[in-house]
Amino acid sequence: MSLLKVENISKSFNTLQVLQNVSLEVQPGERHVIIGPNGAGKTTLFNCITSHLPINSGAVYLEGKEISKIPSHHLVHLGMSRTFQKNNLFGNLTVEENLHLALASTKPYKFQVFHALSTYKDLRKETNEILEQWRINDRKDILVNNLSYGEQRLLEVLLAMASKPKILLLDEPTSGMSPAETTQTSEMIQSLPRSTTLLVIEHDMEVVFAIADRLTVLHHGEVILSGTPEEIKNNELVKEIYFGGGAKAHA
Amino acid sequence: GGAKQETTTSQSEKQGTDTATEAETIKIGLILSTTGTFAPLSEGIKNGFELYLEQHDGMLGGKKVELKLEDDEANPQVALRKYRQLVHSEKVNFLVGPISSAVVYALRDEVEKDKIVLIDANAAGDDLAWAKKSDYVYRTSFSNWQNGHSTGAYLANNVGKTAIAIAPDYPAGKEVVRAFKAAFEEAGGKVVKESYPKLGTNDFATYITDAANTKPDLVYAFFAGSDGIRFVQQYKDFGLQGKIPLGGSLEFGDELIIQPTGDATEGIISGVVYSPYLDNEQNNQFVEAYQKKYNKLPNMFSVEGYDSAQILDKAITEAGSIKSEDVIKVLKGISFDSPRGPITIDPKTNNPIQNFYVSKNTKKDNVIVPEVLETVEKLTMPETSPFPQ
Amino acid sequence: MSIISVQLLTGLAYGMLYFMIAAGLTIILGVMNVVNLAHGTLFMLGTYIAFTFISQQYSFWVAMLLSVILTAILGIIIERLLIRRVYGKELEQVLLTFGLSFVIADSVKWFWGTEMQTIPVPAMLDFSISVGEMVFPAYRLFVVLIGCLLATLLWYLESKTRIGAVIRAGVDDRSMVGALGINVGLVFTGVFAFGAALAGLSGVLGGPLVGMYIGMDSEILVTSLIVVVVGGLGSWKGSFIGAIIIGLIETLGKVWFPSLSMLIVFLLMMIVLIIRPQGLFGREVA
Amino acid sequence: MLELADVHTYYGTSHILQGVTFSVPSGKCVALLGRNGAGKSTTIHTIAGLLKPKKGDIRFQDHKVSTLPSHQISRLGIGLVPQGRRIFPSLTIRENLTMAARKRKANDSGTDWDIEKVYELFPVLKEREKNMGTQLSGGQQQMLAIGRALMTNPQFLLMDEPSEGLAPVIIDQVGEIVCKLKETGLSILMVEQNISLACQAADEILIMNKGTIVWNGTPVELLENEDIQHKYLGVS
Amino acid sequence: MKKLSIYTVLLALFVIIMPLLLSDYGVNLTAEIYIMGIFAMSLGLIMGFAGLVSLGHGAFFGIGAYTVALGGQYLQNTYLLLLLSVIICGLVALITGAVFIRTSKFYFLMITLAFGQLMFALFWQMKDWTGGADGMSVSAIMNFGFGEILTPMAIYYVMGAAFIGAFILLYLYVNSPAGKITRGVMENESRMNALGYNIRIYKLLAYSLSGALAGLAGSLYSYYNLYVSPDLSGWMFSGQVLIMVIIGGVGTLMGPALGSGVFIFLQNYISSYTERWPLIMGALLVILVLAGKGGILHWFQYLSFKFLSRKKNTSNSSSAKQVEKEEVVS
Ligand SMILES: Nc1ncnc2c1ncn2[C@@H]1O[C@H](COP(=O)(O)OP(=O)(O)OP(=O)(O)O)[C@@H](O)[C@H]1O
Ligand SMILES: Nc1ncnc2c1ncn2[C@@H]1O[C@H](COP(=O)(O)OP(=O)(O)OP(=O)(O)O)[C@@H](O)[C@H]1O
Ligand SMILES: [Mg+2]
Ligand SMILES: [Mg+2]
Repeated sequence: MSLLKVENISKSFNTLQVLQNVSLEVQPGERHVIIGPNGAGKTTLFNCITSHLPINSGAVYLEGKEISKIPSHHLVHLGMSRTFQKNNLFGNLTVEENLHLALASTKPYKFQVFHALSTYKDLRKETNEILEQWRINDRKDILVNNLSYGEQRLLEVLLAMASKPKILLLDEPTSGMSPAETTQTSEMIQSLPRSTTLLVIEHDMEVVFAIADRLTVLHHGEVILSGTPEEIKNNELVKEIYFGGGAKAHA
Repeated sequence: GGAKQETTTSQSEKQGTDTATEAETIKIGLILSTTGTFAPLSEGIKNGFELYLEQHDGMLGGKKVELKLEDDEANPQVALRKYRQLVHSEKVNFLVGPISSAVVYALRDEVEKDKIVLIDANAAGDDLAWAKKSDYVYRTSFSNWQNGHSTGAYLANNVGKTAIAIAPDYPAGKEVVRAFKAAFEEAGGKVVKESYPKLGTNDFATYITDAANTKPDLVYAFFAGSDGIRFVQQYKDFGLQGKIPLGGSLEFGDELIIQPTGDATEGIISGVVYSPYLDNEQNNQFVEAYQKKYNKLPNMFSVEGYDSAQILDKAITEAGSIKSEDVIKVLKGISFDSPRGPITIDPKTNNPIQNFYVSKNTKKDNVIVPEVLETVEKLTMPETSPFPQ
Repeated sequence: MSIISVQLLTGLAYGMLYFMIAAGLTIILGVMNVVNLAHGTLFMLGTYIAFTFISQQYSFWVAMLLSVILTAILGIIIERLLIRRVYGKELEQVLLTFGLSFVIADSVKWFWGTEMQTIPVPAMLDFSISVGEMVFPAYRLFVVLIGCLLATLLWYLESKTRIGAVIRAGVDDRSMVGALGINVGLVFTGVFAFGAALAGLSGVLGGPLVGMYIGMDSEILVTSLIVVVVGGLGSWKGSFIGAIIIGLIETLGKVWFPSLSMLIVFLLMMIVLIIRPQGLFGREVA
Repeated sequence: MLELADVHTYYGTSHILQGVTFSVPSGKCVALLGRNGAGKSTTIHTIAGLLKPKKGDIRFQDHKVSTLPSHQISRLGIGLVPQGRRIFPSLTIRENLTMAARKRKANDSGTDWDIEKVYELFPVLKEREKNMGTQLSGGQQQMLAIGRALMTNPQFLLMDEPSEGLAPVIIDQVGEIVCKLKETGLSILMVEQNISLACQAADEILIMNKGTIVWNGTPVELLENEDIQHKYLGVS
Repeated sequence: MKKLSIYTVLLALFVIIMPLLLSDYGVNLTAEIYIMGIFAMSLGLIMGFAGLVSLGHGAFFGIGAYTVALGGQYLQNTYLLLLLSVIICGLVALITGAVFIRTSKFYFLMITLAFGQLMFALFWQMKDWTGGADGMSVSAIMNFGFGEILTPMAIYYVMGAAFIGAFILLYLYVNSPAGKITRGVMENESRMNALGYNIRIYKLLAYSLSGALAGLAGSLYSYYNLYVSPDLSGWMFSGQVLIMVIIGGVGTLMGPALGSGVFIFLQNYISSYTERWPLIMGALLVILVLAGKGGILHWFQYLSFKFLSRKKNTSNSSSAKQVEKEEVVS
């Protein structure tokens, strides 16, 4: 059974039809990348999957269970987590506090009102693990507002991963990152255990082809093609509407 | 529990009076509402009080007076805090005060406990003379009952038998109207309708046009301050002035409303206790002195302040002491001559027995003057509330 | 004229007055994101200044003009010296403008004393129109007229000039607007002065209706805040409709629910916000 | 045309730009590369007047701009495409463009940008002109940001990561636009992460690290120098 | 935990020592400041830690106060009365909050204002029970089972203890997971939602807690003042507390309490010396804002931060920042 199944969903803003009968299946463990021109509806698709936007018709299933009407915050507990295209962080809190908040959402003590948060050892340990793993230990006490854009981008991804989701939706995780960070992030994404299924939107072709098992191309709100990287790379239509002359498609 | 509370507080209180008797001066706390809509009233009282002091070399009962002015913001909670400061920290000997009835009720329990004499210079709540009467509180102004009662008979006998009554929706409004209604109906009139707009209403057009429609013989209104000004103005604007006679509480015959609204007040019949045009020796002197000092005509509140000083002066002199216990013995039934006429404090209610002058605002030499039509001599409050609770 | 039409007209006149006051507030609040709690005192100041000139035998119109100019100048001073430092800091704005309203209100009391006064209706409008048995003062119709003129002016400024977009952009991202070559500081000063001038203007026009007394500032402030919220922040059109609704409800409420007169506007606001949390015409919060 | 001499900029107490010196000749495009947090955006902001340098001198044509407020700098003819787009959310797309509009100075001869020209460049903006700015997709917003800067008819354009979030085909287009703009006489300082775009569009490349310029050269030199690419850009 | 014990001991010392330095009246006023301090802290909680600015918090204060005033006519047990106020206020906050938190920012401010006025009007118009506008005397007497508490000194200690208790409670809450999460909700709702939190529950939790605490303050006030009137729920009073919170420092726990102390003290003393007190108070507020460090507690933090960093100039900036951050809760 597929882990995530999107069945014929449509979405419009007033008169503007943004998604039309989009269907998509993601198998457990798969790394699925969505590409498509700007304004194709990729971010909107994410928003529909994660209930951030109500869909007009169709349905979304997670492990066979329909989730289209489940409120977005609850989906995290069903194992779905996401990042945002535009950074969406706690700017006035430190990096460490950001991670605390991200980690605590799946903890049983999140409604606890008497014990200090700092007394929970597991939280501290997990935070430190993340800080170490990403070598940002020295940044942990800095207010997020004072980080550079690329650093914030990384944190965006880390927050979404903190809940150890079954499926992680990443919206342009490397946009705004320098080649160095991009490589690092791309490697990090690849090194994620296969227990985390990935659905990624990305415009950086290097990253796309480095991580993708399967690709789906979205254009004008419709799926025009879904297939292996090879199939996509050699498709003339995709070349024309997306890669642009194919110059860098093979990077 | 009340008894216990008294014993515990009276100790610190005793200390206070002891030190005060030794001193040459007496301290008087003036609790007024100097900010907000009551500011003009407070200013009148303060001016009157200070004028009396100035005329008597700053002394009452032969002792130098130190005045402490506090602003209660017309809020009983604030007033209590100020009260504590005046009584427990400043250790004042007497209190003169508040504008608002809610404040006087809040202070009433405290002065009982602390045994401090409070001269009520304005707050007109009826219950202060009845259920909430206190041996330590004496009113020098007038009560809502007196205010409403004063014109009732005259209006029924001379103006008309049917009336609409309008007053703001707060205790004073209701108390004045009920007193008016009782007096008016006793004299054979009938109040056909009562309306209570909210306090601070901008627009009375609804009520005024309604009155125009109902066509009573007269309209009776009680409004103070800016509400009163707007009411009078709009009564004219909507064409009722001169069409349906307007009778009202004493505020409508007072300088505070007449001066800003001018011609619009012409023709209103009200039962005033005071007007600067009253012709008696006391008043002539008072008006002259007041005008000299403040460069304007005194109003009813100035007289209230003036009389509050006067009553204290007299009581202390007669008691020969500033101990509360001695002073209250004298205060009961004390009489003095006020610019508004002779005054006696009724020992049954601690409320002044005084003349009310039913007058009509008339234009004379381009100024509006309340012209006395009839004097209601020595109007006394009933000893207990005539109204069912 | 029947009773009900007189009441409707009265409600409308008050609605227009509320609109004029609220327009200044909503422009400053919704558009510049500044909670100006001193707006009520500027209104008060408008009345007092006009009164002073009128009692010096200036005509109503001259007094009105002078009052508007002076409040606008005060607005400029306030923006330049004070408000400028607290853009974007909402709570500090509250504290600052609250403090300011204390200072202004007390200075007014100091300077003008505590006496209550009224501003006389200008002679040319001092008559009443009577139809049948009912009478309606002409001055109130004049207030309605001015309110409509103001609405037209605002509509013109918003849709026919760039200024509306510039101001809104300035709220979204002030420094970016600067980087596009627009002197945001100047624009904001102008807007604040305009808002203050509107307060002054409505103070003068409201004088003959509400009078002039210590404490008028806070009463007016609360009502106009309610108008702004019911209409929806930042939308003068909302304030226009909101003000008319509140004017009418206040007037008609006296007839229909006399016992609720104390809280009818608060109830109205509460109901509106429960049904539409962003006010009648407010933009949906994203 | 634009010259920076020993510019130092701080955020509070942290010293970000530590003596930046470079210049952009008239009609050329210079690309500024560097890792995240190197101080590229800070440089752009300092030039645009959004940050004030503590020390150093920035000259644009004959004017010393380091002390001017940002709106005056913009009026001298410096346009800004900021990082993260910074579209005004409460304005429609059309308003986003028109509010920035300014006439070209009479004495210079570039193309006169107006809303029609911008729409021609990015037709999708015209389709959606009544929508609010933030209702656009990420890439569309980037186009809007570029269009908005053009509306001020600048002689000099600061572009902070213009290709961020754009599809490859559009990135190519941006490269072409940059070249076209250069032809009309515009000078450009571009911060880029996309090395191939930078090398395609720029005449000169600067590499920044920890607040200083550590390398400069032509695109060809950079492409040949794997060491530099690896050391400062992290290209493996 | 260690920090909390230190703060508690310091506060307790303060409460014990103050009467030695103050006159009778000073003690009395300080007791009132403790009550207002609890009230201000309750508002400070939702303002500084949940981002909900209310202009109708007096509603809860009033409900608490009237619960004791009215309930005291039938019930003697102080514990029961206090508990009743707290529960009623908590419930009312829970129910109204569920509706109110749908609105945001300024709209929230105004809808709470309306709610406050509603309570005000209710107390005003239920004349038969509440005495209406004239207010009512409170007949209940505090008794915790050790005899009636009547002397000003005893009342002072009760209020002091209540104040410390409220502080401990809030300290625990603010540092607990739920408290931190609420803070996160204030910072960024949409992200918290995406992280899997039900943001409404946290807002509601903070609002109810705050309402209950405000109710406690109100009921204590009833015992202290022995007189209540509708003004306790009026917008003027709610506005004053709001000002106290901002003066003291939003986003801190003790700040609001400090703010209430300073405000009440200043208002009392300036107004005794001059009739121009609104002008002076207003000017002080303006100056505080222009000084630009936020509230009074922020000033303390700023100064002690300066002092500390001068003393140990070896410490690098990140650890200095740490100091600053930790102090925020105190
Ligand atoms: N809230 C909204 N209201 C109206 N239109 C919207 C809204 N959000 C998105 N759109 C439109 O829907 C279309 C799809 O947008 P979406 O953000 O999904 O694109 P995308 O594929 O993520 O593009 P990009 O790669 O540029 O991020 C775009 O044309 C956009 O303008
Ligand atoms: N507002 C701020 N306050 C304090 N420090 C800041 C602030 N903004 C940025 N910084 C710091 O300044 C340094 C340079 O930031 P800048 O934004 O210029 O980097 P950048 O080169 O543009 O990086 P990126 O490629 O990620 O956009 C970073 O270390 C960052 O942490
Ligand atoms: Mg997108
Ligand atoms: Mg940058």
